[in-house]
Amino acid sequence: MENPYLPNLAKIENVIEEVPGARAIKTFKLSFNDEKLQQSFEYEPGQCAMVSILGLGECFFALSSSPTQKGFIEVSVLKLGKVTAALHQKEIGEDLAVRGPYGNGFPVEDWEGKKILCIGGGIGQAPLRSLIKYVLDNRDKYEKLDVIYGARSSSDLCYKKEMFDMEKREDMDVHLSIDNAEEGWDRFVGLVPHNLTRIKPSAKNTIAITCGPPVMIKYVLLSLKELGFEDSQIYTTLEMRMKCGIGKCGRCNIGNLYVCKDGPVFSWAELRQVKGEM
Amino acid sequence: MSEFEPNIVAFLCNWCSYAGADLAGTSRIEYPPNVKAIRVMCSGRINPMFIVNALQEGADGVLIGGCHPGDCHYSQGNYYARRKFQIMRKILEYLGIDPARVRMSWVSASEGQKFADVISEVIGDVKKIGPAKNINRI
Amino acid sequence: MADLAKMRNEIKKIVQRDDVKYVIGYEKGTYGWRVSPSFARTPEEVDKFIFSPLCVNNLAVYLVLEEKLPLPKGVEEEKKKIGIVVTGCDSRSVVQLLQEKAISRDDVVILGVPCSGVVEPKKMKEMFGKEIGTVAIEDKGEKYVIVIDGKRREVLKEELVSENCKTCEYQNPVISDILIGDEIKEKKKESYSKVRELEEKSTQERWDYWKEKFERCIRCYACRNCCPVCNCKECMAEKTTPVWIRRSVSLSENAGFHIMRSLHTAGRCIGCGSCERVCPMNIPLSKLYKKVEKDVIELFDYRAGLDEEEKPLLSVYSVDDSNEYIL
Amino acid sequence: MRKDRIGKLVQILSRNTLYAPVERDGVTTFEKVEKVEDIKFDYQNSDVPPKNVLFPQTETTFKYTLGKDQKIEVPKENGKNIILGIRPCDARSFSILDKVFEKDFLDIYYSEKRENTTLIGLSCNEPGINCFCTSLDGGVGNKEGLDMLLTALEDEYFVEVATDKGKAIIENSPDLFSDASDEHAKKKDEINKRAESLMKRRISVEGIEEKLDKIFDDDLWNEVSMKCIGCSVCTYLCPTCHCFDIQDEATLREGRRIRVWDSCSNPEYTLQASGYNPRPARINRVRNRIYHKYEYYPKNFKVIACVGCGRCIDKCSVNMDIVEVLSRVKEI
Repeated sequence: MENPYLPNLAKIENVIEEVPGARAIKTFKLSFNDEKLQQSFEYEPGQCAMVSILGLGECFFALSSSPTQKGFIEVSVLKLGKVTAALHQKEIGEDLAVRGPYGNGFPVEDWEGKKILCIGGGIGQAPLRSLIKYVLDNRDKYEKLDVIYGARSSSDLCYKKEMFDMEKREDMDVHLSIDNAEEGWDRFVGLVPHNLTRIKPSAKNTIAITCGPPVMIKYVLLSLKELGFEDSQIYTTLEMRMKCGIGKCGRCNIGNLYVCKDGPVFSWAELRQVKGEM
Repeated sequence: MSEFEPNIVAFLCNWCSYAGADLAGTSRIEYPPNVKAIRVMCSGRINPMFIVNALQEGADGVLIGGCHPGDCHYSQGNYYARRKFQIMRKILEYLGIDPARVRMSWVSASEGQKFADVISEVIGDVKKIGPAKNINRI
Repeated sequence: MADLAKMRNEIKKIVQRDDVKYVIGYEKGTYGWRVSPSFARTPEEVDKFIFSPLCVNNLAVYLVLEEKLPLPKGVEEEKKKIGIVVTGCDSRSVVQLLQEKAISRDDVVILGVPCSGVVEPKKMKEMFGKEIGTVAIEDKGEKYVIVIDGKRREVLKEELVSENCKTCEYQNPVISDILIGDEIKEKKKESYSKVRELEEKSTQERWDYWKEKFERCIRCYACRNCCPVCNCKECMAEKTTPVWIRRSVSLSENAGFHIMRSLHTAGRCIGCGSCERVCPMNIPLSKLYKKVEKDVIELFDYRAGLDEEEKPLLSVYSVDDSNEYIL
Repeated sequence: MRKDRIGKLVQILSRNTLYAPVERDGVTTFEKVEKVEDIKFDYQNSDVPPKNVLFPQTETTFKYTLGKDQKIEVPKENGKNIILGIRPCDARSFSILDKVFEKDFLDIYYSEKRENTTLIGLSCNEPGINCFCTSLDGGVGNKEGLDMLLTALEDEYFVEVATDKGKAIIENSPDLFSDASDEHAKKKDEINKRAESLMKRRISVEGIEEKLDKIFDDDLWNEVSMKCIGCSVCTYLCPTCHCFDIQDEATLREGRRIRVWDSCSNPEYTLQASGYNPRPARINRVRNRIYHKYEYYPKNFKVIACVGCGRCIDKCSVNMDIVEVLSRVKEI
């Protein structure tokens, strides 16, 4: 019988320092020590995994790599609590314990033939990165791809190099922003919702996916509504304090939905129905 | 059967008792090696939970070392420590944890010999009552 | 005991004041002998208020329980007083809170009621646990007259009254804005007989006694949450960096928790006995806290919750403190 | 079965790990027993529900060694358990818990124990004053979740077998049991009926889910949560509360990952590392407890997560009364 609580050891293959400073972000590239498991580990964009340091504790992270990339998984970690701080101390070659994948992931198949609009802020870009990579690897199945992404400052931008590379691509549009003006920044300055209203993407045949801090999501929603998006066209991926990751331990509920199992991806139409605290 | 060798954790204040322990070492005064010294800035800094945690983690005895009354580097830290210690000692005794396991001592920087004597006395007392098992973590 | 009509009148006057948010008192509970804390914002709600020996909750806890959530921009905090009904021991809790600056004197209106002892719910449950009907109780000195659904019974006070009340030295509120009812003249003396009984046993016997109790603890933290002086925003028992008490429920951690709590309430616990009363596992916590109280008196001649100007026990010292047992 | 044979039955059953109600210092809990003398049969209901047998308060999920070669090891548990004297409401709680522990991901720690445990119930002849199981599809002689049910008659126990596991017990010691007559069955029905008539508390749960759906933002929740002191008594002692926390406890060399009961009345329960708490105040937490039982759970599993054992009412020191709260919900 499979034990859903039992993690598997995975080696850190690479660590990329995305953001320095107090709210540092690092991306860990992991591969399971058990090769068979690594090959059979399948997931969808937007799904999550429980990553733990034995002796310290577990954390629930969105997988920021795309399932189209084989042989490894990636998680981006914002240094915040006890476990994430310890994770940031870990180096290449050390073992972590991973279990998953958990959650529902984005309904990428339902979205085929549609335009995709990703709106991310800060570390919220992690699950969107997975989606963007997936869409790029299946480019012919989707229409236009827009990525709106912002952070506090240019040094807080996650996946900087990747994003700058993507800006040059022809098959997608990337709109970066930072909150306050900086020398050498010639892109948009302002909050993500403002960037969104400036760009005015069309709501027609479009799915908007947003992830970021709660305040940002709140105003992005308002802007999307103004642009004519229906509730069912808007998706978000949420986070909560989590422990089990499989809908048993109870804490991550929003109403009757468990973020870890029924989410983390919800359409706004779903969320509006629910009676519960977010 | 070999004789029981107790584990003693000693929280020593930086300015007096730790220096006293140092002096005992540099003066080559012999004292039992069962002591694990932890240096703290002042005996007043010792949270009573340090002692509980030490006992939980397998210490058979705990020693708190501070400056003599009136000599505290921070002028009053050891007085506060004394109050806390007196209450703690009484509570532990009442709960059935032998008071010989938690001791306090004033050792100045010049009292290398006293430090060695205190350690010997604490260890001797703990040896008499045997290993601490009451609140050990499993 | 105070006259109920008079008491309600006084409270009504307070509730109607512009600077008072609500008054905390007691109302009849939802079944049998149970009494519930009650919050009155209007004079009509005051009519629900009761006062009887069944009113056991230490209401002072509610002064520090309300969450201070961040307010939306532009909204100012409603700075209004809270009225509270207190008996002798509860009033000492209030003094203790004032002393520690957990609340300020301007925040509260204190309605003192002299108290000749409250009924121990656990004893009540044993005796009348099967009665769901309305229970009225009256203190007649030596006896309680209990009327359940019209049926009248008399019980010796000795059999029902809370253990801590039997030796309560402060039956009259030590602080109050309005005193309702007559002061009680009779003086009782705390003898700590139960504590002494246990003290006289051997170390091993004492450990065996507490071991059995602590093993049972389920760490629901009811003892902590019902306690007015346990008002830390973040309890050390739940801190994760560092972990002082592990989350697992075992003898070691349970004992650690109770040792910690008894130390943290040393010189602050006023002996209302709430913690023991709310414990679902019947751990005799008063026996522990009374011991600490006794030690603090013996060592430092210090009594908690009597003078709001006094400095807390562990934030002062005397050069003449005992050197006993220090090498 | 004659009452005087219970000792023999206990003797036979205790070849497995036998749990039965034991009273100490006025607190009744389910504990491992070997002798019939230790068992308290005339109890109203245990103070701690027997859920801790299948879902212990602290449970090691796995152990590990730290350092260079990290190794993970799962403790094995294969013993057969028997719970004797469990009340029908508590037994019913297991059939409710089954749903959450089995849905989507099978929780092997719970389900293995569930599989290996035989539940022998004991009908309630004297319900407590706060019992309301009859309002929630339960009853003093309800067999849901049980393998076998005993009902105390005057000198005998009336034995009903509900599952194969229960049957096995009879087959293992046939000489202890004899066939019951219609007279016995009639007596048993009478006793049950009498007990149910003694139950004074009642709520009508019909339409409660829809009602709760509408009044999430009602002022009622502010009002009822004022007196909550936020302890975990109601949730820890609830037979259907299943929330837990997962923690690592380790030294530098080795450690274990445990799961331990947690409670939604605890502010840390939902506190995120960023400092944000979706349920920051008592109103949110009190409401969540009631909603989880009466709205979320029915939505997810088609059953109310409450068996009406009355423990949360009995044990609450501030008289937070779920029956009262729900009847006020109905009135709105």
